[in-house]
Amino acid sequence: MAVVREITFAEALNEALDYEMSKDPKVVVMGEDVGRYGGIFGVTKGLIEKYGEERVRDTPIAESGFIGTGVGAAASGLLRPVVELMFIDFLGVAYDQIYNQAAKMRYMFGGKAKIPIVIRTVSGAGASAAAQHSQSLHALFIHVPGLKVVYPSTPYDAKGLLISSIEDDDPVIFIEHKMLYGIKGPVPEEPYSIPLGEADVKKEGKDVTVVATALMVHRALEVANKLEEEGISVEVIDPRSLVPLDEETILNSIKKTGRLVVVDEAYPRCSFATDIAALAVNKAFDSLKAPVKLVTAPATPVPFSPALEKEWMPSTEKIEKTIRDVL
Amino acid sequence: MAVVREITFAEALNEALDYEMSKDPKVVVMGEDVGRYGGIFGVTKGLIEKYGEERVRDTPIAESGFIGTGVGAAASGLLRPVVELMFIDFLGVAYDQIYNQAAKMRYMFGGKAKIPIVIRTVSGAGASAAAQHSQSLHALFIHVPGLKVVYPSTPYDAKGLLISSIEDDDPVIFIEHKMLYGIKGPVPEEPYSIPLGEADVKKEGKDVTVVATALMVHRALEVANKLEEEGISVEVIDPRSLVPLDEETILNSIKKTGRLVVVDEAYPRCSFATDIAALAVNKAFDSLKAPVKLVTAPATPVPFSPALEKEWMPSTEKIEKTIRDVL
Amino acid sequence: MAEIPKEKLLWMYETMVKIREHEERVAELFAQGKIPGFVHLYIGEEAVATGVMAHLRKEDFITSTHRGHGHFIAKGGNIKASMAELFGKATGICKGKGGSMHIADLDVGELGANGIVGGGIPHAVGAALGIKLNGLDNVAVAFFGDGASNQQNFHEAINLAAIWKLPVVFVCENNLYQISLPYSKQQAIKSVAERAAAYGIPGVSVDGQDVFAVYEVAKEAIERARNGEGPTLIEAKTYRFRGHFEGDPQIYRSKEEVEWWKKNKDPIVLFEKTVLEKGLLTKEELDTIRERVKREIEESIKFAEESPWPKPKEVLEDVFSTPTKGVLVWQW
Amino acid sequence: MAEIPKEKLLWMYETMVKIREHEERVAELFAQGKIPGFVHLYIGEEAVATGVMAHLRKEDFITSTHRGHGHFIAKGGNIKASMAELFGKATGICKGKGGSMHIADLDVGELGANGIVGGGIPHAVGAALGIKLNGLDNVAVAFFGDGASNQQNFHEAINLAAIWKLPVVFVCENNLYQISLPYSKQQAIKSVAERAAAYGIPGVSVDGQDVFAVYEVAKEAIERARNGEGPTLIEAKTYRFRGHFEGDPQIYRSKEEVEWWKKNKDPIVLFEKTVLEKGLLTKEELDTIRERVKREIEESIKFAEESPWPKPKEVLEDVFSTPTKGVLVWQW
Ligand SMILES: Cc1ncc(C[n+]2csc(CCOP(=O)(O)OP(=O)(O)O)c2C)c(N)n1
Ligand SMILES: Cc1ncc(C[n+]2csc(CCOP(=O)(O)OP(=O)(O)O)c2C)c(N)n1
Ligand SMILES: [Mg+2]
Ligand SMILES: [Mg+2]
Repeated sequence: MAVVREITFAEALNEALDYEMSKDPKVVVMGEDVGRYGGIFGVTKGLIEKYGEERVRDTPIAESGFIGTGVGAAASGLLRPVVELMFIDFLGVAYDQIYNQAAKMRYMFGGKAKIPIVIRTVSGAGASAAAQHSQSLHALFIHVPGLKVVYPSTPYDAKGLLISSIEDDDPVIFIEHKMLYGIKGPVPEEPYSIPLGEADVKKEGKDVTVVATALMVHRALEVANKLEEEGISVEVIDPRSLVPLDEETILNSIKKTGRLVVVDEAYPRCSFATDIAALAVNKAFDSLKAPVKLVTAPATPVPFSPALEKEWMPSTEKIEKTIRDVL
Repeated sequence: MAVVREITFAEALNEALDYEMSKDPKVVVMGEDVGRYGGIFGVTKGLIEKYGEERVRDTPIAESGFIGTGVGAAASGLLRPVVELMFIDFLGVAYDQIYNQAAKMRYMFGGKAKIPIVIRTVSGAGASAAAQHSQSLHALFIHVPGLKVVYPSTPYDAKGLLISSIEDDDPVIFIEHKMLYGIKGPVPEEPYSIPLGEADVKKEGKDVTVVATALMVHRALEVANKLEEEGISVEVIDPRSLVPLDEETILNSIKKTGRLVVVDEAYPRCSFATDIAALAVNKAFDSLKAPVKLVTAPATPVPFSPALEKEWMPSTEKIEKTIRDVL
Repeated sequence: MAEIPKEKLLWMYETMVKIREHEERVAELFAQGKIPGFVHLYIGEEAVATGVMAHLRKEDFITSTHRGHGHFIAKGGNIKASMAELFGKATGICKGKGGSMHIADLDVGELGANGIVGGGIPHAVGAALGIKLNGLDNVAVAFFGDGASNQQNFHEAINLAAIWKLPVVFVCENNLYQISLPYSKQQAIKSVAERAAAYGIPGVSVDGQDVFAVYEVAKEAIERARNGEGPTLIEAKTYRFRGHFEGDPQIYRSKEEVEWWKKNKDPIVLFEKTVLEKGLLTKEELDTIRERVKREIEESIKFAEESPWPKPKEVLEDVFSTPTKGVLVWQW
Repeated sequence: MAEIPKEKLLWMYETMVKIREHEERVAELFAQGKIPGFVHLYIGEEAVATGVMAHLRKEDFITSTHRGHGHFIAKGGNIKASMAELFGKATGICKGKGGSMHIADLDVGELGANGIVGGGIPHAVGAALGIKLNGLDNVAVAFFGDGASNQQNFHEAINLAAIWKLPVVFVCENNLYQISLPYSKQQAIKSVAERAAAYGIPGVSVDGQDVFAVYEVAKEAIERARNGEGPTLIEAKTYRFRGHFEGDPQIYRSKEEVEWWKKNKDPIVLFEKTVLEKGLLTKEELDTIRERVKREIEESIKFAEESPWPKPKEVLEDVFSTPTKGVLVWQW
C-alpha cells in the first residue's frame, strides 16, 4: 500500500461531510454553530463557505425542534439531513424525536417510510467538562430498536463510517469521542465506505479477547502492546458499529481465546458492556474459561475535578489489572 | 396471619398516596388528569376531593416543564412531589429533567441537595396500545446513575414500595405495568413499607433461577407451578427494585441452582436482562452449569395488532421452553 | 362563499360526511370489540380538516395527531387500508403494525398520526424545509390540539419555521379540552392564536365549526406559505362531540354542554343549512353523497373484516430499510 | 434612583465590582491552566444580576446558567468555596464534583448553575410552587439567556407559572448571542419580552447595562410576585465582553462591535459616572470597595490554590442520600 497522508479525526469527518454534500444536493447540515463557526469542535469547518447558508444551517437552541425537523425532512423524501447534537449529554431534550419518532416511523408505518437522517454527536470524559458534558450514553441508543449506532475509534474508520452512515437509508447515531478529535492517522484522500456492522480486529491475539469502544480501543491497545512483551497475547476488537453488531467476529474470538474483557467508558448497568457479557454467556458459554470481566465507569455521574475524573474513567491500569485477573 | 382483604394493584397504590398525603403536607401530586379525573388508570382517584386543588394539580401537556417543576420544588426543600408521567413512553420529552437534573443534582452539588421526588409512570404491552404507548423502558432509568427504580408485581408490594419511595430522599422512578392495575391481592389496611433494594423470592426452587420483573413475575410463576408438577423446581425471584439491586439474593440463588433465566418484557440489548446475565457470568461464573438464557422482547418497536403484539411479548410458552433449554 | 366552486362544495360535504360516518362506525366497531387499543374520534371537528385540506394538493404534506382519522380522510388517504389497519389486519396501511395512532399514507403526503402529543409539529417544519430547499411551491400543514400548544415542540418548531420563513401552516384544533383539562386552565390567554406574536408570525382565530370560515382563513395562510411569505398560526375553535377516547366517562364536562354544541354547532348541519338556504346545493345532491359515502365506509369495513391477520414472523420485519448484519432478535 | 438607600448603592457597586474582579482573575487562572474545563464569564453583564438581586432576600431562590458566577456572587454565595470549586479542589462548594457549570449554594437559595441551556427555568417554577403551597412570601427568579428562550423549558415552565400565578420572575439576559448565532437570527421578533404575550403575563425589556433601570424593573416584578400577582418576564439587553467561553476565537463578531460596548456600555463605568455626577457616592467610597473586593478575591484564590485535591475514593460518594443496598460500582 502506498503511504497515505495523516490527518486528524476531525478532519477525516470533515472530508466525509464535504464529499457527501458535493455529491448529493439533498444532504444538508444543521445544528448549533455548524455554520461560520464550523462547529465547536471544528468538524463542519468550511462547509458553509462551500455550500451556502441554505444547506448549512445554524439553529437556535431547540434540539427537539431541529432534530424533529430533520426527521420530517428525511421522512418527506426531500432531504438527507446530517444534524449535530452538540453533546450527547443533551439527548434528553430531544430524545423523543430520536427514539419514538425517527427510530419507529418505518416500523409503525409498515415499512413504508425511509428516514435517512444522521445525528452526529459528541461523547466522552477527559476534558473536565463535568456531569452534563462528559457522558458516554451510547447504551441509550442501542437499547431502543430502530437506530443504527456508530462509534469509531480512528480517523480512517471515522471517514469511511460517516460516508456509509449518510448513504444509509435508516437513522444513524454517529458518536464522536471528544478526546479523539485531535488524534492523527492515515486516511486516503478519495472517498471510501466501511459497511455498518463490521467489527475490526485492531490487534490479533490468542489468550484473551478484549472488546473496546472509541477512546477505550486506544487504551486497550496500549495495554495489549505492553502485555505482548510479557508474552501475553491479547486480541482487541473494535465493533465500530454497535447497532448492527458484528456478533460473529466477537463470538469467534471468544471461542478462540476462552476469555473476555469488555472495556467501555460508560455507566455500568444495562450497558454495552453487559450486552457483550450476556452475548458471551449465552452463545459462547462452553468456550468460557474464566468469568467475563467488564471495565466500565462506576455508577456515578462524571465528576468535574481532574483528580476525580481520572479515577472515574477506565484507565490503562484498570484494564491491565482486569486482563491479568482473567488469565 | 389474619386474613387480609384483597384489593387491586391500582387501589393499593391509591392507598399509599392517600396515606402519604394525609401524613405529610409537603407531599403533592401533579400530572395530566390526576385531579377530578383521578388519573387515566384511576390511581389518583379521590385525592383532589380530599386534599384540594392546590396539592393535587392537573397540568398542561408540558412534561419537561412539570417534572422540572417537581425537581425544583424538591430541591428547594419545600415539597415532596409525586409526579405522574402518563406513559413511560413519553419519557423522551422530559428525560433531561430526569437523568441530567434530578439524578445528578446531589452529586454535582457535592452531596448538598436532597431531591425527594417520585415519578410514577406506566409501562408495558398487552393493551394494543402500539409503539408509543406500550414500551417497557426501565433500562433507560437503570443505566443513568442517581435514580432509584422500582417495578412492583403485586398489590402488596405496590403499596409498601410506594410508601417507601415517597419517604425516600432520592429521586425514585416508580413504574406500574398497565396490565397489572386490575389484579387483586391481599393488602393490609394499615400503612407499611418495603425497603428499596430487597428482592422477594416469589417461589423457592432448586433446579433453576428465574429472575423476572412486573407482569413477567406472574408468567414465570405460572410456568414454575406447571413445571413443579413434573418435578422441576424453579426459583422465581422478583427484584422489585431494580436500583438499588439486591445482588445478593440473586447470586445466592444462582449459586444454589447453577442455572439462570431472566424474563424481562423489554428490548433485549443493554437491558435489565443483560445486566443480570453479566452479573452472573462475572460473580457466579464457577456455579454456572449452563448458558444464561434471556427471555425478552425482540429488538423491534411494539406492534399494534394483537396478532403481532402477542408474539412480541415474552409468553409462558417461550419461558417454559427456555427453562427446559437450560436444564 | 359564493366564489367557492360547486365541485369544491361537493367535495367539502363529502369529506365531512365521510369523516362523520367513518368515526360513527368506528365507535360501534370499537364497542363491539372489533377494533382494539386506543381510539380518539374526530366527530364534531370535521370542518377544520376539511376547510384546510380544501386548499391542499396531493404533493403537499400534513402531519397529524392521535386524533387523526379526519386529517387522513380529508387528505385523501386510502380508507380501505386504514380501516384494515384499525382492525390490526395484514392488509392495513401499516400492515397492522401502527393502529389508529400511527396511521400514515406517505403516498398522499400524510406523514403520520402521532402518539406523542406535539410530536408531529417539527415534522411538518422538516417537510417545509425540504420543499424550500428543493425549490418547490408546495406547503406543509401541522395539525395539533390545544393541549399540544403547551408542549415543547410547538415552541421550538414554530420558532424555526418563523426565522427560516418556511412554507408551513400551523393549525391548532382548540377543542377546549386536553382530555379532562379545560382550555381555560391550560393557558392564561384567550386564544392560542395570541401565541403567534411570540414568533413574529400572523396568528388568527377562527370558528372551527364553520367550514367556510376555516376555508377563508386557511386559504390566506396557505397562499402566504406558497408565496414564500412564511408560516401562519391558525387557531380553530372547535369541540369534540365524543369523549377524549372511546370509553371516556367524561366526568369533566356536563351533558348539557355537549348537547349544546351538538345542537347548535354541528359543522355538517351548519353546512347543509347554508348551502340549502343559499341554493348552492340541492337536498338530492347531499343525499346522493351521503349514500355513496356510507357504501364506501361499509365496503372498507367488509374489507377489514375479511382480511387476514398478520403472521407472527412479521413482527421482525420493517425495522430497518437497508439489510443489516447482526441481529434483530437477540436470539437467546 | 434618589430613593435607593445609600447602603444599597454601596452594595450594588461592591457586587458589580466583585463579579468583574472575580471573572477577570478567573480568566487569567484559566489561561494559566489552573482552572480546567469550560468557563463562561459574566463580564459586561454585571448590572443584570446586581439590579435583580438587590431585591432578593436570602430565603428567596434563584436558578442560574452555564454563565453563573455573577448570579452566584450577587446572591451572596460563598466565594472561597466557589473558587476552590473552579479549581476542582476538595474544599470546593461541590467538593470538586461540580465545577463552573454546576456551582450551587443551597444555603443562600442558589439552586444551581446548569450545563443544560434552559434546564434551570422549571426549577425556579418549582421553588415558587413550594413557596406558594407553604404560604411564604418569598420569590424565585430564573436567569437564562436569549438562546435559552428558544428552548422547550422556557415555554413549558413559563406557561405553568402563568396559569398557576406563581411568585416567580423570569429574567432573560439577552446578550445578543447564542455562542455564534446573533439574536436577530434566533427570533423573528425584536425583544424576548414580546413572548410574555403568549402566556398572558407582563413582559418588559430593559437596558441591562444600566443597573438603575434593571433595579426599577426588577423591583416591580418582584413586588408583583411577592404580592401573589404572578410572574413577569423581563428581558435585559446586555452584552458579554469576552468570548462565549474562554478560548472562543469570536469570529462571529467584529472587534469594533466589542470595543463599542466596552467603551460605551460598561455597567460599572456607567454606575460610577452616575453616582459621582449626582454626588450619591464619593470616589473614596468606590475605591475602598474596589480594594476590599480585590483582597477578597485574592484570598479566595489563595484558599483554592492551597486546598487539597479530592481523594479518588470520593468519586463514589454523594450519589444517593439514603443508604442503599446494592452497588454503586459494578464491581467487575
Ligand atoms: C407528550 C405526551 N403527553 C401526554 C400524552 C397523553 N395524551 C394523549 S392525548 C392527550 C390530550 C391532548 O390534548 P389536545 O392536544 O388538546 O388534543 P385533543 O385530544 O383535544 O384533540 C394527552 C394528554 C401524550 N400522548 N403525549
Ligand atoms: C440544551 C443545550 N443545548 C446546547 C447547549 C450548548 N450551549 C451551551 S451555552 C450555549 C449558548 C447559550 O446561549 P444563551 O442562552 O444566549 O446564553 P449565553 O451563553 O449567551 O449567556 C449553547 C448552545 C447546552 N449546554 N444545552
Ligand atoms: Mg384538545
Ligand atoms: Mg446569549
